[in-house]
Amino acid sequence: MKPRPCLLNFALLVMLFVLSGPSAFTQPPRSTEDLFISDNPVGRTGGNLVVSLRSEPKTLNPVTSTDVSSREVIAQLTSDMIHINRSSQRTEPAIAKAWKVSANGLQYRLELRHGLRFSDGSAFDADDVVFSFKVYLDEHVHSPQRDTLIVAGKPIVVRKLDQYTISVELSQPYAAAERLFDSVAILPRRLLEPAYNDGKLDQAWGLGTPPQLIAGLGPFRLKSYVPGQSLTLERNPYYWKVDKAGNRLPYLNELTYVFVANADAEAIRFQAGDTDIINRLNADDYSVLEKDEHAGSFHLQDIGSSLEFNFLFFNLNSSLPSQLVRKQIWFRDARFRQAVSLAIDRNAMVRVVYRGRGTPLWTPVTPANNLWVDTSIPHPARSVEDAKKILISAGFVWNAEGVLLDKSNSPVEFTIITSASNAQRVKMATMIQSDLKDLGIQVQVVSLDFHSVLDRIFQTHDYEAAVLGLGAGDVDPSAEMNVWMSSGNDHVWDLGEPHPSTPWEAEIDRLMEEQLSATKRRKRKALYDRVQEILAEQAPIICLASPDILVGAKNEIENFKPAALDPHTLWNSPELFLSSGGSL
Amino acid sequence: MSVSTATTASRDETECHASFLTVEDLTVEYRVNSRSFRAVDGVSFGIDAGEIVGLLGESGCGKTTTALSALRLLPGTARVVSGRWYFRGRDLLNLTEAQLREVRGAEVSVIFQDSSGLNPVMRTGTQVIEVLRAHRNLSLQEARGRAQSIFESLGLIEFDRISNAYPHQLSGGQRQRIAIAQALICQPSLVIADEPTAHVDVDTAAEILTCMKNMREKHRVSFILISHDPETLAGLADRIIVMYAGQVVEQGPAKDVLSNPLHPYTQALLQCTLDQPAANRAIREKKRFSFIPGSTPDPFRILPGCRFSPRCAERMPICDSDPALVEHAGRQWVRCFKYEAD
Amino acid sequence: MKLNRTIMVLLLAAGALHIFALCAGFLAPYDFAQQNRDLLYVPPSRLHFNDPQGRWHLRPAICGLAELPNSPGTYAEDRSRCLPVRFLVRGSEYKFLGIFHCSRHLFGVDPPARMFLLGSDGYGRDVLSRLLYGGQLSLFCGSLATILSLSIGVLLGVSAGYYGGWFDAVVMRCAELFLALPWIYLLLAIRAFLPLHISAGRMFFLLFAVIGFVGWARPARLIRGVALSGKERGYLLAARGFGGSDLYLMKRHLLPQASSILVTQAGLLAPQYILAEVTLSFLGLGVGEPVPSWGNMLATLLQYDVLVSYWWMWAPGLLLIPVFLVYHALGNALQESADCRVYSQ
Amino acid sequence: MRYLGFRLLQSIFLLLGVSLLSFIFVEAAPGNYFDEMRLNPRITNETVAQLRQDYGLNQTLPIRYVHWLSSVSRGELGFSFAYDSPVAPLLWSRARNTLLLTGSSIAMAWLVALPWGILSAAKRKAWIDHASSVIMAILLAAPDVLLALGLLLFAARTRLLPVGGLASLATKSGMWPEVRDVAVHLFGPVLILVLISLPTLVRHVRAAMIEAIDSPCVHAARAHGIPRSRILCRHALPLALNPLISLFALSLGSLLSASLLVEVVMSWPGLGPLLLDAILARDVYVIIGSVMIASLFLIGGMLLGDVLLFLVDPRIRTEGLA
Repeated sequence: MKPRPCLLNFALLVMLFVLSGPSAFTQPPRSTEDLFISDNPVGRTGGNLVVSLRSEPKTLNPVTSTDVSSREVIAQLTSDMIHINRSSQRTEPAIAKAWKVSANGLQYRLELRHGLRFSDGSAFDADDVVFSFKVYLDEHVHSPQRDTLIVAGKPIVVRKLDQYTISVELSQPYAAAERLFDSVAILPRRLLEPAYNDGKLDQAWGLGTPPQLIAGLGPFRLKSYVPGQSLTLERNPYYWKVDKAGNRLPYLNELTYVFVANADAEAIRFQAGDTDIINRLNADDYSVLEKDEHAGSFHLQDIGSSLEFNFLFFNLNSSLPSQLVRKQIWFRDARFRQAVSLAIDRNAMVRVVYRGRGTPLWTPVTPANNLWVDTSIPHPARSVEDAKKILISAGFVWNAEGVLLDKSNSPVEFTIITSASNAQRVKMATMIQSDLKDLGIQVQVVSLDFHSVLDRIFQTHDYEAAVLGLGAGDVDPSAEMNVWMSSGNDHVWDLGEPHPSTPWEAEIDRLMEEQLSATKRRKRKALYDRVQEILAEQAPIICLASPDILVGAKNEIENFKPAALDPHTLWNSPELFLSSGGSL
Repeated sequence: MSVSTATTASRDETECHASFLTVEDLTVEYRVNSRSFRAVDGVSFGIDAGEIVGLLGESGCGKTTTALSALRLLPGTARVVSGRWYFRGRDLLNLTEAQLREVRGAEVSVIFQDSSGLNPVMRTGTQVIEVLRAHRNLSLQEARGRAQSIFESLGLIEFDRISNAYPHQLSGGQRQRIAIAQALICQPSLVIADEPTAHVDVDTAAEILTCMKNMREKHRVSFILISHDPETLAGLADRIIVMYAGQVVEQGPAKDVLSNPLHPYTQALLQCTLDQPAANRAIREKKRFSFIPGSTPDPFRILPGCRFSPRCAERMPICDSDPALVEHAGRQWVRCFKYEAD
Repeated sequence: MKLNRTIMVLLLAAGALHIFALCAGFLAPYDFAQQNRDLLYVPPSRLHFNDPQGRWHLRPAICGLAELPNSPGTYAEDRSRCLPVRFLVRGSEYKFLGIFHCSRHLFGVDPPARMFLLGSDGYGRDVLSRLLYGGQLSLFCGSLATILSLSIGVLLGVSAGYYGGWFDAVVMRCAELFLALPWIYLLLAIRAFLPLHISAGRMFFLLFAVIGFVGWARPARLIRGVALSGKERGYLLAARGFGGSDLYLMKRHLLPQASSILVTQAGLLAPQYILAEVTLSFLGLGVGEPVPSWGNMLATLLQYDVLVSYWWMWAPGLLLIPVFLVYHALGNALQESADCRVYSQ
Repeated sequence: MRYLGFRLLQSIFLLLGVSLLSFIFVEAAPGNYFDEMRLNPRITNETVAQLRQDYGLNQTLPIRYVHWLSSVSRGELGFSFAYDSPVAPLLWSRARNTLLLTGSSIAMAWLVALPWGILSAAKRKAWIDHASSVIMAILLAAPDVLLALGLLLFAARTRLLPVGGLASLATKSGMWPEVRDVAVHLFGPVLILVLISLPTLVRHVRAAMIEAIDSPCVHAARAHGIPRSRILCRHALPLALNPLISLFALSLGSLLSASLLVEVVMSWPGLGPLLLDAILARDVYVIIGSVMIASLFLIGGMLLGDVLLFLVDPRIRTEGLA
């Protein structure tokens, strides 16, 4: 009787081994798989990472998601064909291991990796890619992604050549065509086709969906979701990257997002050690955490300027409430805008608003965009005298009390609207107000809730000036077409122009169009530099400052390489590992 | 120092044998908005066991304040400046709060005007029984029995219905009887009845007064009966003390005071009540009328001299100085210069 | 006697507060919007009564500040550059009591040096000056709004409790409606319909009207409850029997009963309303930067770094405590004195 | 019974009124959910317009209201733009947590406030009363968010309390450890909510008790030598209960708004963060749904208040029976 329990135990042990074997880290890469070999240092497997999210993800559906949190999670669950390396800002092969461009620049031939599997273990091939693009491009689905896949007014055409080859056709040459594929998640046809055929794709993969029904090619897959609290991802055992030693990535066992609705609470939880990485710290919290840095178990990093540019702009719309027409005469005068620009103390702004952790801007392209920034644009220091000279040349005068008067002798005063929820922009507006006092301009700062601001800028055009920020999603100028083209829907200062209303806007339109179809980077850079020069000269938007990207991570996290592009910290999540190897 | 305490101690003893209750030189002040006035000014009187003493006077003359000061039931703005309440040899004003609680309701109890003393959100039976249980160590059952017997003795026959009712479900007479039951259930030796018949109809009033008479006869309970109505006192009180503006102006056996009032105030008071037809006529014709010309003096502005003199028909020059309470005809005491000569 | 003196003292204290706020221009050394961008979050200036040589002076002096080279944001006193504090100095221009142009300030130092008796904020503005100016808006808006919403609440609450029936039902359902509605949206809508630039006076009026108008429901419900139970009391029935008019009965009998609730509510609402202005300014209905109010000054405390690192930024919060205490104590004292009057009858 | 039926009918009308007015308010407020997409340079105006149409934002208000009513009848409470799902399931999963938090904090707050207020009324003008009014003033002067942040800071620095959330990530299995874990997480937010509501409650309890203590019948009870504790609990407290029940009903009604902020700061997975997100993003049906839940709480509170009043105050009860 005695040995039996022992035997039973042994049998159980073996069974456990068998059961846990394939899904654990030991799964050897099969020779049939085309894997991506990471050239990062080899790490240790295991461990969980906890990261905070500012708001709860709304959906896990890559087709419909628009909000930042959802996209951040989806990025961990899915992969794209060609990826922009967040660090080098250049494209690199992802699921497409190589691609060729036809001589006329209209056809791309993408070769897919062989033998890949989705995170549920099902096989991947060209059909999934074709299905994915069919979904994204379907007009009835209304995927926000669709717009990015339209080149020169026509959607791209994706065709299957064979099981692992895809062809993509463009209607006209497009300089940034490779970059189009970034973040376009490849969907598993097997799981989503039924929903698509029923016309219910937009409701698929909600947060309530059971984890086994969600699969992707990303480094992680969904494990559990607790409404309002957290979302846990687990390692995808079929991920297509390996390290130099041949270990399958990712190293981490689990990645947990906890929802923390408030920036300060986020900082506090990081400080308390509840979370392991903090993504976008503001400068104020950075200064607080800095004091704990030496004693604490974490380190902070200021990785320099971000792509976000904050700017002041005047209402130059042609359709606007009648009471603003009088003031628009000033705003339309480039000299007025230049004077305002000259009177703004950008360096002080960086010091006050960002505690020095930011960059003053004279062009919308921030230094973070090292490929495209035009370094020749002058950075004139604040000069009230010069500003006054410009104003005098534009026919403005001052009365005895130092109030600036226009040609019809009415005092120059205007209101800057800004989003109340963004403390930094409120601060900028307040500083502008103080700066322009020196020019005799009375400025009112009105902080409204964000949607009211958007409504005034985009809908009613009932505002005089506004401080706004735009964060470029990509470094390539192609991403900014909608901002600089006079017909673009983010051409904030003058929306919905059928034709450019000024010669310089016409020139920008021409330059932007030209750079888009130019294929040589040098040529494109020259064209885009000219756009930046015109913008700096005409000052339709008066660029103010860009915050630095401030991040923090526990010391145990290795391979931590924050980047200027979104997502700053977790973009290389497959390569992150813990020096202790265990749980934090 | 030591001498004086010794003398007071000896006096205490003599007093305690001398009478059942003695009030000595009681002075109570109210303080309102930083001004103070004397609601009771140097009042002294005594009561024997089983005696019913009536306190008579218009409202605001200090009757209630005098009586309630015994149990320290005055509002926070009032302060006993001087005086003593010797009750069965103890000065009530010097008792601790705990000692006083044992006296209240058990030895000295109060029947409040109207039925405002009844809690509107408690069953009446509970309110009676809890008084008993607060002082006597009785089971609920025993206490209920006692309550039932006192209810019946007061003419509240349906004990179950009435004791389960809330005050607002009962008639004014019933409520008043319950208030009396509360006061009497512990068989106290002194009951202060503050206008017990003020808000009940004539028949009930008579019944209530009879009740009190019975109590006195059965248990030798003493009563201080406060009223503004000489008629209420007429049938019941052994002795009457007439107060005006915080002072005793006349006191003596009820029969004598009512039949032969000495003080002009007492005379006027009796005159008004006896002249009922005239009063009724005035009410019918909705005329303003006053029992006595003028009104009680402003308590903040008491002038020296006889306090009634401004309203007195028989005012004399001497009335500008303070009259003393003098004995008249060996039975009554009166505070008026008319009688000082005697 | 004691009570009345308490009321007097409290009234004096409350009055002094309001007067301080009214004379903010004179008492404050600087303009509330004046920024010193090199002097961010400077801790309160130390007043020195002895000079570097160790001699004592009656006139206090302020020492210049220098940013420490290695750690930006920290400042050290430069004892070699000391400036005496002067009284009745010329400084920025302001309108005394809102009428007279004036440029004398109670105290100050010679520019370019700065004295920050309560430190400076994130723009390098003088916290003391902002605190004084901020009181103008907060104190008056808070008390006016309290009066407004309590008046509406009393009016509707007492009459609903007194008349009962359909009137009561309508008023109370309205109150519930008011308590349940998402006001934030109406306020957003109101803001959208108003012109962008609103003069300070109109904004002030708007602020207190909005705060006061929205807040009536709570006191109304509480007061109605009291009125309802008071209605059944004997003396009220008696007074009605004597032919007292409805108005008279409500005024003389129901209102005094509700007074304790009223005073309690007033004591609670005034502080809440002072703080409510922050929410409104978020929606663009309050005063925006750079105009100070105690509400928006307190709101800066919500930034984690300010909360942790700059203790002097707690000043508005610490100031609110005695202010609220004065309000409360005044309420209590008034209530007590009302009680006294009842007894003395 | 008829009274209750009448109240229910009234409540339904009230809910209809609240929903209609909410619709109008939301409609009147500038901007809509899809505005934020316009800031994204990669999304065209046409797509935004199309989405608006798909989600029915182009329809007129009455039509949208009728649509919404029909979705209420299906138990959906409308459709969330952000979550691409019906609102009701979103709300319910979080409403439970909010109820847990607010329910326990209201219970705690009253458990503390009643004895505190009674004590301070009984010891009127004694040092204990003055001390209590100073404490209350300090609590009142401290804005709610500040209290919350302060506690968060305390938790982060001392590590005595969890810094937010409802449960630890590494949950131990088993009934008891889980309950304990939730209780530990509950402590901080409940403490803040209690501190926030305490001044109001204590002041009202004190005021009501003082009025009751000064009433003639309590005076009479003293004259009858009833022990002090019994006077306070059996005589004065029931008398004071009337306004307190109104207050209790109100505090139930304002459950949601009170906890919104604390939930956001303490990352409590309740309605607060959801609602805040929805307000900032103009996810209108989530907001209207939350308003409906808040109104339900409110109406429930009022009904409960009326029922309690009916049970507690015999004057009302017996009148009702008559």
